[in-house]
Amino acid sequence: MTLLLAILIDGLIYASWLFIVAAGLTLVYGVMRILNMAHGSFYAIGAYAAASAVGWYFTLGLPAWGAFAILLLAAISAGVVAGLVVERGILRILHGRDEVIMVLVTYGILLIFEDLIKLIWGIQAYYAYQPYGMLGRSKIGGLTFVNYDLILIVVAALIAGALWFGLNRTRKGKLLRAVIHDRESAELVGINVKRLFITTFAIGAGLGALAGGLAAPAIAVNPGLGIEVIVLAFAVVVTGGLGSIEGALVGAILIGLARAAAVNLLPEIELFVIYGVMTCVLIFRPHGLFALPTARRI
Amino acid sequence: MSLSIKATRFCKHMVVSLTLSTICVAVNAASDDPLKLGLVSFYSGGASGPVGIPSRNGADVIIKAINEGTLPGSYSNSGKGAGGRPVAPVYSDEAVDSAARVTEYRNLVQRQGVDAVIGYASSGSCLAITPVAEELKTLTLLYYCGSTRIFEEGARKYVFRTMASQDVENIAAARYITSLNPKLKSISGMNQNYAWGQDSWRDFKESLDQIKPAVSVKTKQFPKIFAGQYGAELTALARSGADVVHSSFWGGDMEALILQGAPRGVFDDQTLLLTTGGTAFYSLADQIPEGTVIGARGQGDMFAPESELNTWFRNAYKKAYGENPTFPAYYMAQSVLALKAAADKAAKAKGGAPAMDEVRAAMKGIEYASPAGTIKMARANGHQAITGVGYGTFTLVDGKPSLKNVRRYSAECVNPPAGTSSSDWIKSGFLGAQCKQ
Amino acid sequence: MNPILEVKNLTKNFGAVVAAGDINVDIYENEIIAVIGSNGAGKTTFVNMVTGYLKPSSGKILFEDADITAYPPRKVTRAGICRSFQIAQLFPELSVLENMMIAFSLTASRWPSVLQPLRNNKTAENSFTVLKNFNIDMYANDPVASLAQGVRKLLDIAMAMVSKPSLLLLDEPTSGVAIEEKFELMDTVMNGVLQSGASTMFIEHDMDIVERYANRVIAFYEGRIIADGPTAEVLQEPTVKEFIVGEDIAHQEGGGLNA
Amino acid sequence: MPEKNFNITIIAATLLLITVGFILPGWLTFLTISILAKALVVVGVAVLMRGGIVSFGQGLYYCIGAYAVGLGGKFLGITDLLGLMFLALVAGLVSGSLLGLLMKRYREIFFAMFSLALSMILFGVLSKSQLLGSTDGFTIVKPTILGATLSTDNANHAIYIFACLLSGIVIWLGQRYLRSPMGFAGEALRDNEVRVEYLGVAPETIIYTKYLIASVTASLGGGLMALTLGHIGPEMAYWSQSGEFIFIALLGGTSHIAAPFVGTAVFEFIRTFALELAPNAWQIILGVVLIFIIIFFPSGIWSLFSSLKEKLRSGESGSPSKTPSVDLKKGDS
Repeated sequence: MTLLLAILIDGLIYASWLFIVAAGLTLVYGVMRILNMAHGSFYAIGAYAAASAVGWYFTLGLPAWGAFAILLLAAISAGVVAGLVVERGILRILHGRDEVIMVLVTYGILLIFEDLIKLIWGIQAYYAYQPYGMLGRSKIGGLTFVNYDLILIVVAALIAGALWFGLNRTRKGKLLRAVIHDRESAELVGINVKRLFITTFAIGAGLGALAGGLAAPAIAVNPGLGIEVIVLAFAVVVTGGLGSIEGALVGAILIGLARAAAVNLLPEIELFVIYGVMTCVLIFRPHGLFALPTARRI
Repeated sequence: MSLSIKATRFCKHMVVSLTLSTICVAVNAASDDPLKLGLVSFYSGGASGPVGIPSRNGADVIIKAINEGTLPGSYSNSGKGAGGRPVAPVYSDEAVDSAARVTEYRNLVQRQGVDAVIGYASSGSCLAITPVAEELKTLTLLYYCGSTRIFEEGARKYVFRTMASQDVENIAAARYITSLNPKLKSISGMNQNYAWGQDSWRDFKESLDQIKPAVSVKTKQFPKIFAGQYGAELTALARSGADVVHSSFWGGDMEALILQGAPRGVFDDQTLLLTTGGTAFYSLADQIPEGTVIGARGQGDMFAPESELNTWFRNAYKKAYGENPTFPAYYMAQSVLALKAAADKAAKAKGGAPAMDEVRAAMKGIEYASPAGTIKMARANGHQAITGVGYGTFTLVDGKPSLKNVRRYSAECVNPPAGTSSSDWIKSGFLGAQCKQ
Repeated sequence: MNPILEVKNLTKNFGAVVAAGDINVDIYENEIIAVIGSNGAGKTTFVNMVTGYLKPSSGKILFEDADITAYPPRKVTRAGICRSFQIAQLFPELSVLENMMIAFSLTASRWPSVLQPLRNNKTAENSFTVLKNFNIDMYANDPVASLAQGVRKLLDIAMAMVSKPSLLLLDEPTSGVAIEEKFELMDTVMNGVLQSGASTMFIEHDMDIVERYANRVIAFYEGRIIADGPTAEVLQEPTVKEFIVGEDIAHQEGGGLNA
Repeated sequence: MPEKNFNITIIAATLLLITVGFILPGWLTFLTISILAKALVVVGVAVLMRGGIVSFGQGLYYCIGAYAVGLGGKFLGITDLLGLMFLALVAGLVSGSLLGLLMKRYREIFFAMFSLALSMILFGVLSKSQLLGSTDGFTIVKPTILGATLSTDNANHAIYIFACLLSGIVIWLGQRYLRSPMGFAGEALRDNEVRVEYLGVAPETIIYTKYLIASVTASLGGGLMALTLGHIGPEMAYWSQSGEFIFIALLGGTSHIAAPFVGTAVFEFIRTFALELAPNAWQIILGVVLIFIIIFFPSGIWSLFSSLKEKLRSGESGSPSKTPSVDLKKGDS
């Protein structure tokens, strides 16, 4: 029983983190058809911004809870700014190029950010651990969890809900969905696709940075952070179905639970369980679990 | 148009520099000719912060002092330079794939004409570089990597390692933990899923089997290196309820393990044993669980024995970089000093600037002073250093990190004797170990 | 005489939408059939099902007495049914001649040769012959991307003819072509097709073209066949006049997003 | 370019390279072998790219080839250069023909991601196998050549000559392939899969062929790299290695079978000097170069050569000739 509980809770916590990283990635892909490797950089930028801002905040001697606001604010705004720079500076020029070419363009951006981050923040690790322990811990079925992690599940659920609401219940969101389904027709009926692109990319980058910011309190923020996370996020969105928010959610949960199960039952296979899940899904559903409908060509 | 002109100019420049550097190789070392030294470590990627950059800083501090002749202690009368030659460093990043590492090594030696190479933090790099160094007949000092295979897979002529192999710290860990907790019944493992983590666990487990045969293993976790998220592993560790959790995590991963494990109280009733925990000693002082056992690969940093050289090194480093030298800095310093000591010894014997072959001969079996104590090149036919290892138990004293129950294991106590492979020695029950406390 | 193609109770549903419902058609040798119907009437869906691009929800397709219902497009092609496309399906980065030569060498074998050169005198000759038949040999070395719409259409059909089909399905051969060039284009197409002796079915919106070239007309309306018979008779039917002919005068050029 | 000219060029270039080998300094010999080895892998990547398919997991076969050589020496006792390379070839062929059955169904980003997953699984398996040295890998002894044990220098030189010959053969065969119906079918497939299908050929057949070619060249490249490095490890299958191959393929361009060789040489040049120029920030240089290439030279460096050739040709004849040329001169996008 505790075993099942452990797998469930650990799996969900891990899935929450994965989902927050993957949500922005899949959103950007859905709208812009860009599988953005630089998403890993946004994650790293968010983590660095959050860690340095939180560190600075605690030197001020203000009430500790304010650190959460600072953390979110720093991560998201850093991500959005970086996202805008990337979209305006590079991606816009290459609008409409082959999808795989765009992967490589963003790979180049990732490489550039890797070193830029080092030039900005240096190579020393940054820590922002105060918020992680501040919320205390809970005992569930004899197992101790940090409340911060449990709240991460709630945050992920909120993000999923907000994205669902935004896409399905707001005017802008409906426009976005129109673009996701058929970009050419959307352009024909006069939707300002360019503006939607930049909005989407900023939101995507903000989400990526938010994920980094939320992860920052539990890790040492070090160079190389972004590269490690991006392939994981790829696995999630490809498993779930590129461009699908539901897919990212289900993919994250599937991979999160599979990994937690592996760690608790058969630690030897942890290294390939994520790619194993992805491979199994792709064998049976070549376009992932929730594939976007493809437009008919003839 | 201007682009192509620039491109042509660039090419010309490259051709010229290629030719020049080829010529450089041909020129023989004169006495005031700088000793060109390749310095390789992780200057980018996840290992740059905890390992590569402190290493480079450590090298820079020592090289500056060598060239200015300001080294204290036993080096105080050794004059400027190494064997009379000023040392000129050339840096090269280790964070490339192994083909490129070998390419860059060859570039260093054959194109840039370095006289010796010091470097390599990853055992994979060391194993790949070793045969090439032998092939190119170039003095190469491995400063940090731990694999026991480097000297066990073949006799080396040009490759030295100024650091003890990684089995040593795990043997010492087993000794320390059993002396700390004589009633030890069960252990768990938390090691990164690559050669370093796997080998560390194996050596620790096998050593423990010799010292205390009935200890059971509750769970062995092997998360991916740089994974960063250890929630599930920590749950598994918490559920297993072992007495001790052995971990060879290093750098950011090790810190994340502390940051995630401590608030959950996983290490409240299990002792965390960090074989390379020293790098978190200052930065995460208020997060490291009380009672955590900390090692530092050899005797760097907080385990470094008091000496004039050590005090000087700490001050010089702190003055230059605004922080304490962590143990990678110590081990790089240790390696550069090996070169200095051997070159000086050879120069003294010759009465002039020695050739690199003479430096190499002098290095065999040398015993020299370093900020981390005296280093003896005692194993593998004088090519492999043996060093003592320190372990201690973490405690906060008035909010400041400190160590209690510190034990320093002498080199002869935890290093296999010359001619014996590490695994044979462990299986023999550490035959011939000399452990005076 | 036996029909070469028998379509029995063919149905295709997309969710709740019936794109094609209970279609029964027999096609005989030497027929030239026009398929008419407004946009979304199910004409292209029908062609797509016969050529294996879409799987029917139910029903059967027999070609020369073999059941080809579940065949993928390449097997349908090899069985002897070829088609052209509303939007010409070409290899835009290659030249016209290369397009033709690829068509020849791919139809020659299911495993195209790996080491023999594509360009050889025999293939080039064959390609030129077909290009001449369709009056586009002067474009042989032009890249496809530079061609006018009408030439693309002809090349598209010429490529379909390479495997010498016994049934040819042309999906709106004149769409996208200027109105004054339509007859010239159809003349060229029919000239090329008649030489091969294939039965031909073409989808067409222009009733003048239908009247001039078809000897039989099938009329689609909302996924069903509402009339099938000799050209003159069908075009005079009141339902056809009401639902299709009248409408199509208004929507002649609206074929871009046909279902 | 007529067939004959091409054959002569290839033979001449191979012989020239072999001759130059006698005067090259050691580091350049080694660098050339590793350029040739990597370029062999990139040839496969480029062949796939010409079919519109990008493999983000070509490191899989690079690693399989290397381990075939390593294990052949370690466990089967094969020491000869040719024997070991034959083993690499067989390993690539067998694994490629099996996995190809699976991969041929995928396109675009899914092909890229699936190939990445497969190579990462191999990386994981090798990282787990302590018998094979885990992530540290293991050392390979210098091979014997036709039964003769040579000194290290001579063995290196023999490998060099072998690498030149192998590259020459691969370029020759590759050019024949690209000019064959199957080769053109690849271009056709990238341009328009629907049409290919309606010409009666299964797109899967075309992709399978490309996949096989790519897995064989990659494992040959891996085998060659193993022999020259003397040490192999699982990181050869890591995704970033595959990313590098794609980078090089884009850099060189895919319009000519020899483009990957130029691309690899330029890449090594840039990487080496970036590393020397800025040991802390060389990734910025690589990233900028990558984006620069994609924006300004979408057909790779090779397009510089072909446009130059075009200019020379049109300068000679006064006007662009209208005769059907046998050369396939076109960019890739």
